[in-house]
Amino acid sequence: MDKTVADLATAVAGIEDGMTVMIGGFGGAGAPIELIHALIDRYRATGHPTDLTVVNNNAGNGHVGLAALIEAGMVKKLICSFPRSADPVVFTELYLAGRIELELVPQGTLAERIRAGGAGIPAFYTPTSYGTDLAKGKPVEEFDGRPYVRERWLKADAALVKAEAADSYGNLVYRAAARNFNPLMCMAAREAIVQVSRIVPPGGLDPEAIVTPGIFVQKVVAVADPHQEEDLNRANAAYPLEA
Amino acid sequence: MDKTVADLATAVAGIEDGMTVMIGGFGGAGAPIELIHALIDRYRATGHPTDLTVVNNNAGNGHVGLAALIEAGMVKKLICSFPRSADPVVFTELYLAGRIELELVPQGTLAERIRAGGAGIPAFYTPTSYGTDLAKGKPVEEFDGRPYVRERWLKADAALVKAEAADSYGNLVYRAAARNFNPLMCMAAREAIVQVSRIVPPGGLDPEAIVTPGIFVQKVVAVADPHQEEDLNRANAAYPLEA
Amino acid sequence: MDKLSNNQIAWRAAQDIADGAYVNLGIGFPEKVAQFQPAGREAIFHTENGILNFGEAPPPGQEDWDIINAGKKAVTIRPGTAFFHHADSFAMVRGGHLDVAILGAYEVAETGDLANWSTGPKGVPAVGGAMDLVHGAKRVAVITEHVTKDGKPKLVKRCSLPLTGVACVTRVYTSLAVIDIEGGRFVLREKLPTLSLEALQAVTGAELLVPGPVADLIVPEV
Amino acid sequence: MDKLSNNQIAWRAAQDIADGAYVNLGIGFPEKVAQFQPAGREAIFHTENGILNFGEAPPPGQEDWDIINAGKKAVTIRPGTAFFHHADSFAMVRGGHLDVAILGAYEVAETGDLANWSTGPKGVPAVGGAMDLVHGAKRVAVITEHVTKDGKPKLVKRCSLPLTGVACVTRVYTSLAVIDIEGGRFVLREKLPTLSLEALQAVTGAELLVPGPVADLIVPEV
Repeated sequence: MDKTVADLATAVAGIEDGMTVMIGGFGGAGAPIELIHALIDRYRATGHPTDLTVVNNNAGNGHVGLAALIEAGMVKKLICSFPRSADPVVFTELYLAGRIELELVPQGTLAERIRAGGAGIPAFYTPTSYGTDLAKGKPVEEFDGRPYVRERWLKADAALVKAEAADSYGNLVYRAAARNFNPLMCMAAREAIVQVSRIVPPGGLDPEAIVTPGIFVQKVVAVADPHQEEDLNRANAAYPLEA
Repeated sequence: MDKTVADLATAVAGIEDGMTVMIGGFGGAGAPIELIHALIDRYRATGHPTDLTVVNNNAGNGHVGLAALIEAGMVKKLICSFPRSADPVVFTELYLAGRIELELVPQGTLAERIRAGGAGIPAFYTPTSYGTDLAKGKPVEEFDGRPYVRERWLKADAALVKAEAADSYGNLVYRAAARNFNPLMCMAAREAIVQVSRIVPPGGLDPEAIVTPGIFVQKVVAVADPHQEEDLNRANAAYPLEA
Repeated sequence: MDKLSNNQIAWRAAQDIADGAYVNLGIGFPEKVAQFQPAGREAIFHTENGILNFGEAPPPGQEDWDIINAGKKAVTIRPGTAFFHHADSFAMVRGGHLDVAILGAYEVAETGDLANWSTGPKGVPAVGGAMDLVHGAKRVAVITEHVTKDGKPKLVKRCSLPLTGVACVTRVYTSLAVIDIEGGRFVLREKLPTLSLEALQAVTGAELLVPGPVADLIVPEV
Repeated sequence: MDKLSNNQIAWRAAQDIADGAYVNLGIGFPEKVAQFQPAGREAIFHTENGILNFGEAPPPGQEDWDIINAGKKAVTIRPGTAFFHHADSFAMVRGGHLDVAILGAYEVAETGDLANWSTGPKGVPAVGGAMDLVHGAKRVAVITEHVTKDGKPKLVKRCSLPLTGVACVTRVYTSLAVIDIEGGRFVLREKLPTLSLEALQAVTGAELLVPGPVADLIVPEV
């Protein structure tokens, strides 16, 4: 039982045209930059995968990571809560040109829909968005005299996730607020693909402190010294990165 | 900001007649024996609280802890998944005599209803119990061609919880499978009352390993060397315990 | 009539668990399956009360009562164990993350309906995690005696006892046979070599389809 | 017309935060409130992206970009900080566990409706956590200029911009006044002492009720 794979290319090999791919991170924190770049590499070499539906809190920043994935033309639709950033030019231009679809979801509803997808809950009610444009067309029901909006689960074919450390069973721990959506996306994806700074042997993680139990993880790849999106953008980097 | 209280009597002082009280634990693991016994002490001294609705996975075992609470006549209704045990005589006799109500809930649905109560989700759909006696009277709806049962959140006035350690902010860590329902009940109760083996100063818990953030906790009391229900029952103990 | 022992039924069920599979074993009889995992194949066991990748029972006297399984029996941790709360645990169950759940049964219907939680209205009802486990696992299998102590079929056309779940069981390992449930019908896959199809049908409460070869159900003494 | 500075509005809002309160500050202007927490009263700040009890911004150059707030600005941890994932974070929000959420506004209606996420159909829409934060916190307060840059009322009878939430705001701290929302009406509690009620009403888009005494809104230079 060993979920580690040799390299980034192998890790993302199962992602195909038209798939729904969840990508962890909140802005740059917890963004699996190297996995995203490996997917772009494959697209540049083979023309695939394309027509992806991507689920992320944001829409990328600058010209690396998710922004680079969008810029490469691989993304058909984005499901997110906040497609703005310090430098959102890539998404903004495509969106205003009508060349990328957007499903805007309140952040807490996005998190809960993903968690529901992972937990086998096909629908749930939330007070969030009641009476707003984002509730249009959704069933509304009163409970205890208060109105709630019904929301559906969100699942994915694959998730690209960044964690701090894994054991070979795929048990994961994260780093600070880089946790964010990552544990939820592991739950909701058929194939959770995780980049970690280090892989430890079984027993190398405190069983009390594991955030994502290995049952939610399918592939783990080591990226010893991952890029931080914020640093890349402050350096005005664009993918492919200069050596 | 210090949520610690001086003693067990103070910890349970806010629980009143007719309240809904969640009690953590799965069998004896994670059962807050000392908090339960403190509640029984108050009842023996004052005749209150009584007519309680208790939420627990089980119905107690032997004559200590939850079983002793039931035996004292303080419980009007039990919401649980599995009211059987090695020695369930207390609940069984009252139930068969029609002197205690039972709401039987599948274990995963019980957990999810409590989590929903804590997360502000008034209702959700689950495949569990569809087509069975336990789904009778509940709304059913199809999603993606599969039928699901709608379940409501579960909230409580108070929760009695056992954890391993707390800081003064009420951040909690647990011990092994004594975790079980405890973190969920902290979320779903207006007042989460927690007994811990040790209280550490702020910073004494690893922020990455905290299972229950302090926002879900209202009172913390130290019980340095708590009883384990299994040990008490193997010794045929009954509450009040012999000195 | 020749029949398999409980250990032998458990052994047979264990042979179908793939390397790396996540497995939940119902409390009681199904717990035996863990003992017979084939060499070289690692199963990772899940217990509803919040442990993944637990190990076997500790020696008597060395129990830690905070490390128990769903049947409240003491187990042990291993390198790679993870703890989690009940909502996460049932997210694993309901969310389809388990590869196999192996459960006991009072009755299994040809429709895949399972009755294993209640023998009727008397006594104290108790369901535990049974109704959750029948949903979500990629494969829900049952291990059971082929007939009741009174000799009545446990594999039936429609369950007479309160249901645990509808159309959830896909394979049944009995003391006499291995039977799949496909399209709402029992499909015979293996039977004891000493047993005729007619004799097996006679103790089965619904028609056994035989669309393909029936293998001999041969199990070592265990 | 005299008016409070943004810092002064934030200062006034901070005075109503009780010792031990759990507080979420919206991104941008509301973040200022943290600077003015009264001495001797500890507020515990929550950020949607998974930190409870974070501290102030680190010195420039010492940022850890894994320790950020919802506005993606670097913050710091303190003794007692906890990290958690987004579903747990919004369980805190939606589940009613926050004592106060303090948000910015484009418009607030006398009904308590809030519009603070969209200025209309052009550009890229972005909502973030705004629609979640208006539900669940025990008290949802708004801090805002009393009028727009063009001098139009931001406190209105009905919002003209897309709503963030319905009947959610209970108190508004503006550059001119402190106004509660009760029973679907604006109730004046405090106003700048130099400002007449008539002058305040003239820049307010719905009737101000004055059922009790109106205190002077006096704020230090901060």
